[in-house]
Amino acid sequence: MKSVLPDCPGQTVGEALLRRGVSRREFLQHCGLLAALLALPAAAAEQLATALAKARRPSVIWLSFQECTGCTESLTRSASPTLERLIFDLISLDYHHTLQAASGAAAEAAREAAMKENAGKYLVVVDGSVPLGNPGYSTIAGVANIDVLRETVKDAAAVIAMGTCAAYGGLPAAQPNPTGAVAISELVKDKPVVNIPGCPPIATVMTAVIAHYLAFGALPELDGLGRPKAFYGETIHDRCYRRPFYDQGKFAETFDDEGARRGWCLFKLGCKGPVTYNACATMKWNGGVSFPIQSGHGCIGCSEPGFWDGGGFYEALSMPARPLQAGVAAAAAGVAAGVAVTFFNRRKKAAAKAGHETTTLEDLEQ
Amino acid sequence: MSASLDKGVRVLKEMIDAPIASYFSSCVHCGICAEACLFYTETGDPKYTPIHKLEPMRRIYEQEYTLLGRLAKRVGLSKAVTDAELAEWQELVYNSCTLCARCSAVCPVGNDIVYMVRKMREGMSAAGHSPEGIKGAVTRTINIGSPMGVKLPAVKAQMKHAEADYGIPIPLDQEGVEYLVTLSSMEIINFPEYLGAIAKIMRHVGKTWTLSSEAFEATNAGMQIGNSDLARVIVSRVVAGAEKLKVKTVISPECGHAYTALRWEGANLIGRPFTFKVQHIVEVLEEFRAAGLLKLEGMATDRLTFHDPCQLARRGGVIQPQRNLMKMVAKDFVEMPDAGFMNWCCGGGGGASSIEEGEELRLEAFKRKKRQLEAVKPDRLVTACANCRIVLEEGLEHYKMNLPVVGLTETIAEHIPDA
Amino acid sequence: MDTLQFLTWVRGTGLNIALVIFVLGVLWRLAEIYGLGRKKDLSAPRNMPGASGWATILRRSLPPPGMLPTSPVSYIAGYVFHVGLAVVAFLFAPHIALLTSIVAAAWPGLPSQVVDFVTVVTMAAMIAVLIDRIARPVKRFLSTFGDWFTWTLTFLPLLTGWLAVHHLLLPYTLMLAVHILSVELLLVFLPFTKLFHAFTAFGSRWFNGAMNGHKGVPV
Amino acid sequence: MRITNDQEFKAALAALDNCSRRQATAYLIRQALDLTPDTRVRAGLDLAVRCDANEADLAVAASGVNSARVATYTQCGHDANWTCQASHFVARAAQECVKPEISASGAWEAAMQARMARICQAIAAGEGTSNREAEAQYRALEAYLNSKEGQP
Repeated sequence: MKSVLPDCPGQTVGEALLRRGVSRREFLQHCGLLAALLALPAAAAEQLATALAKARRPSVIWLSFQECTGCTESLTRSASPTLERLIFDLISLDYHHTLQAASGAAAEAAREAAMKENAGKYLVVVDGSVPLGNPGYSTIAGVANIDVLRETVKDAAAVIAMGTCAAYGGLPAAQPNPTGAVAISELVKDKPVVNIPGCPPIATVMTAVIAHYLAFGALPELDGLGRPKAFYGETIHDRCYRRPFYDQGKFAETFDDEGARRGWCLFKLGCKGPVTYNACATMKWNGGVSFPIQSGHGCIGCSEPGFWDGGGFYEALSMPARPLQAGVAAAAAGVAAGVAVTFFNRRKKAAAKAGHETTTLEDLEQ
Repeated sequence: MSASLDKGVRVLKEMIDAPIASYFSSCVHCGICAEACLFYTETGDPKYTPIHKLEPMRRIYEQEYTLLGRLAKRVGLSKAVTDAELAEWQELVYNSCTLCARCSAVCPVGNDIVYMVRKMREGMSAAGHSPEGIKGAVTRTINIGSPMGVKLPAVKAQMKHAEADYGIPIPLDQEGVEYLVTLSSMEIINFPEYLGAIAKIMRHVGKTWTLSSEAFEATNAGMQIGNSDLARVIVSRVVAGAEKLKVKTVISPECGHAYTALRWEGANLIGRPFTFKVQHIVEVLEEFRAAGLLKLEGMATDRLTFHDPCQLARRGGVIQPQRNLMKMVAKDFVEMPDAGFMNWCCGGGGGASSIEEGEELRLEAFKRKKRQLEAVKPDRLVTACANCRIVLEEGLEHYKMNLPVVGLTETIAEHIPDA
Repeated sequence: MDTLQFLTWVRGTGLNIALVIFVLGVLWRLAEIYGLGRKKDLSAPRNMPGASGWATILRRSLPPPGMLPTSPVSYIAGYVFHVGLAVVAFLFAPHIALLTSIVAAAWPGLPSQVVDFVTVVTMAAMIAVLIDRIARPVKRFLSTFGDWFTWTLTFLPLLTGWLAVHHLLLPYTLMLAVHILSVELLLVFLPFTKLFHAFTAFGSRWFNGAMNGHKGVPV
Repeated sequence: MRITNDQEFKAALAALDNCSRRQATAYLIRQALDLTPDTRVRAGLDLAVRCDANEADLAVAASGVNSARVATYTQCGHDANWTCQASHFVARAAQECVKPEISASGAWEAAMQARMARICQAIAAGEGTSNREAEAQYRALEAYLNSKEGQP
């Protein structure tokens, strides 16, 4: 495996962890968990720990474009010091305009400095989509998002598109997409881009991707939509604890009926679990406490491309969008056409009858 | 397009109605009708599949009365029906169809295929594509009064003969009697004993009856060839005769298609309901039996079976009466497999027996009847249709089966005590 | 167009188009057929119990005496796939949910495993009738492009639905979209192919039953 | 003995034993042999007049006569040829004579079929319906009975 580790001076991850009082035993446990999440073989945990301990803290530049900061919230609002929190602390977050203390020219100077020092080695994390309609729709320090992106990505090692907006355009790109928002992957073609969709995405996924990158010097295996397969390989529906109810045909019909209280399948209430590829059902949220379906609401499919335009959140997947209106119109037109065709056919038949020449014996011999 | 083809196509357009449109739209090409058709089952040739016999008519339906058919015709995807095609279909529509209606009885989507064949024949005959044999029968019926060229003197001779045979006078042209007895030419020519049997039975039950010098012939070759204009001329003679003599009931003879022509098509051909009742002789005998008027003596001890004429049973609704009558005279009455509603045709109905070139096929198809008979091994075969009777006899002779065939009416008459 | 957009299209615009063509086509075809009318029968009717159009609609659902052994595949596989199609189409919970939204009536479904089993059996029966169509001289003789085409139209929704449920061949989202699209194709072509027998078979049976019932023959 | 009507004719036939009745009937039918060219019918009647005819011979003859009978049916819808039809009725009459047992009614039946054959000839010729065959049959039966009386 070709190493793309940043060869910068400074602490290794292992040293940083020790200094923060994380024991080697705890660290190994975390690595085992990470390996499991990344669907690596058991032996890889040890390898991961060794590699990770030696890895140098990478410089990370976090760019926020058309976004709501929900992705950052997702990362920072962990209730207890979780692994992702620890790892997050252990990267060198050199630029993040929500979290960093510096502001104004100083902030931009920090970004430029990090890029210069770690040219070719730093990671760029992006949340939010980029507007192509008018550069003025979204700017940072007077510079259009697209320009900031191009400049920052130029010397980066890889780009992580955090959240559905960065990965697929998300809410800003929903119809009619007034700002002309596009996904990062449409703008960055010469660097590896990892999509971690979700609104917000699961924080652990990002830390796992970074850990993988640090330990093995390469990005984890991605699917056709640029998502790490280890987390986006199966649908919510496949892993949902309510799946047996679906198989038995037991559905909640409303949010307060007996079925809802008994925790039956939410398919009929619009759950998009069957078409949503994400790890919510297994990893859950808030330290594994719960996830939307467990709390009684169907999945809205937030990590799928175009989810916002994918039909009502409360319409079952098998539901047509607006069949009745069209059906009634067609029925009316059909009745009218039917009357017309009946008239036409009958006239034709009557004409044949009127033209009837009585058959005589001679006619038989024709 | 020749004038005759044009005429035929126009007639077919006139014939196509809601049932036919529904039938063509319902066919799923399952081929089950073939399994019901003795011309297919005995030859194994798929061209005898009943629904296939209607292919030209189906195309005309689609091209004239459906949206997609009209479009397909316009862009040349659907070819117009040609004279050559109708000529090719003549064999399928006439020689290999006896209008037995087994196909109509089995079609899973409910298509009344025989109804369509009957209508198809309207177009075929108008286009000049009908067999010489039936054409001759129609011509003779229109010109002479009988498909077999029987004239009144021949009938009178037979009457006289029967009077001598049975010693019972046979009334002619008597007004106001209850029954007008009609005959088929077949009975006048081949089975004069029918007339004597009727005379014997009528005297036994004490009913008044008559023959008519104008309406002695009940058959209707016009219906067999499938031409309503000609069939109307023929059936009108019976109607006129019956109304002139003011009879209550016209008795259709032991003939299958004559019953269909009088009982079911007649009123529709002349365009008004009849003022008299039409009954097949078997129905009349059943009424006599049910009323206790038939006091028969002796029972046949040999093994008898009954061949149901298609037009009487499956197409006429007379199924149980003949069985009740058989049980009056037969100690050992056995039913052939599929007897009654699903009985197999003798192979010569619907005008097929008058098509000379169809004889080979007819004898091939007779194998079905042969198997049916071999399954029960009767000593005598009873039926109630003169045409069935001859076709059966010819088939039996061809396959060297020694089995006498008799009519039901004369069998009943034989058991009537001499007065 | 990504798969969710595709799915959205087939569920929305696509379904609307298909339904409009279906409803329009069915009404048009029904008018085209039954608008032709028929003549009144002037002959005196013979009344016989069980001889009527309605009786024939029911009676023709069973093979007439002696017919089952003549075409066992047509009959047995025919029953299996017709009943199977009805079960899969109308008793699978997601389908019920869809229909409920259209006809505003709900009914209980069958467990997914049962529907899954029925689907497999139905597909097997359809393959059996296809083989029968190829192997039997009469069926092969009668078969036109329409017969192969409509078989495919009917088989695809079963196959794609089953593959989607089992996450085979294509990602679920795409397969679900393909499944819905296949049903839409079925709807679009139904009024204009022999599949229209789903509607006219009842009319045909009624006509046959009524016309023969007039003669006192319970066909 | 003199026969003047059908009652006497029937009674005379009924009075005979099986062999004589067969013989007598065959003689009666032979009166109409001019109406058929069919050798099978002729052969059947030739056998029937012999009292020593055994059942096997009769069965062979019956098969031939039956073929002749069926072959001369006028088929439905075909133009009637009354001359051919006459031969049909002769065959039908002959059929009664080659049965193993001939009943009185069977003999009467055969005689009637032969008369029918003569009627067909009359129809074909466009003559009236007067039936000469009955008288001919009375004379033939008288002759047969007289010849029998002459024998010991």
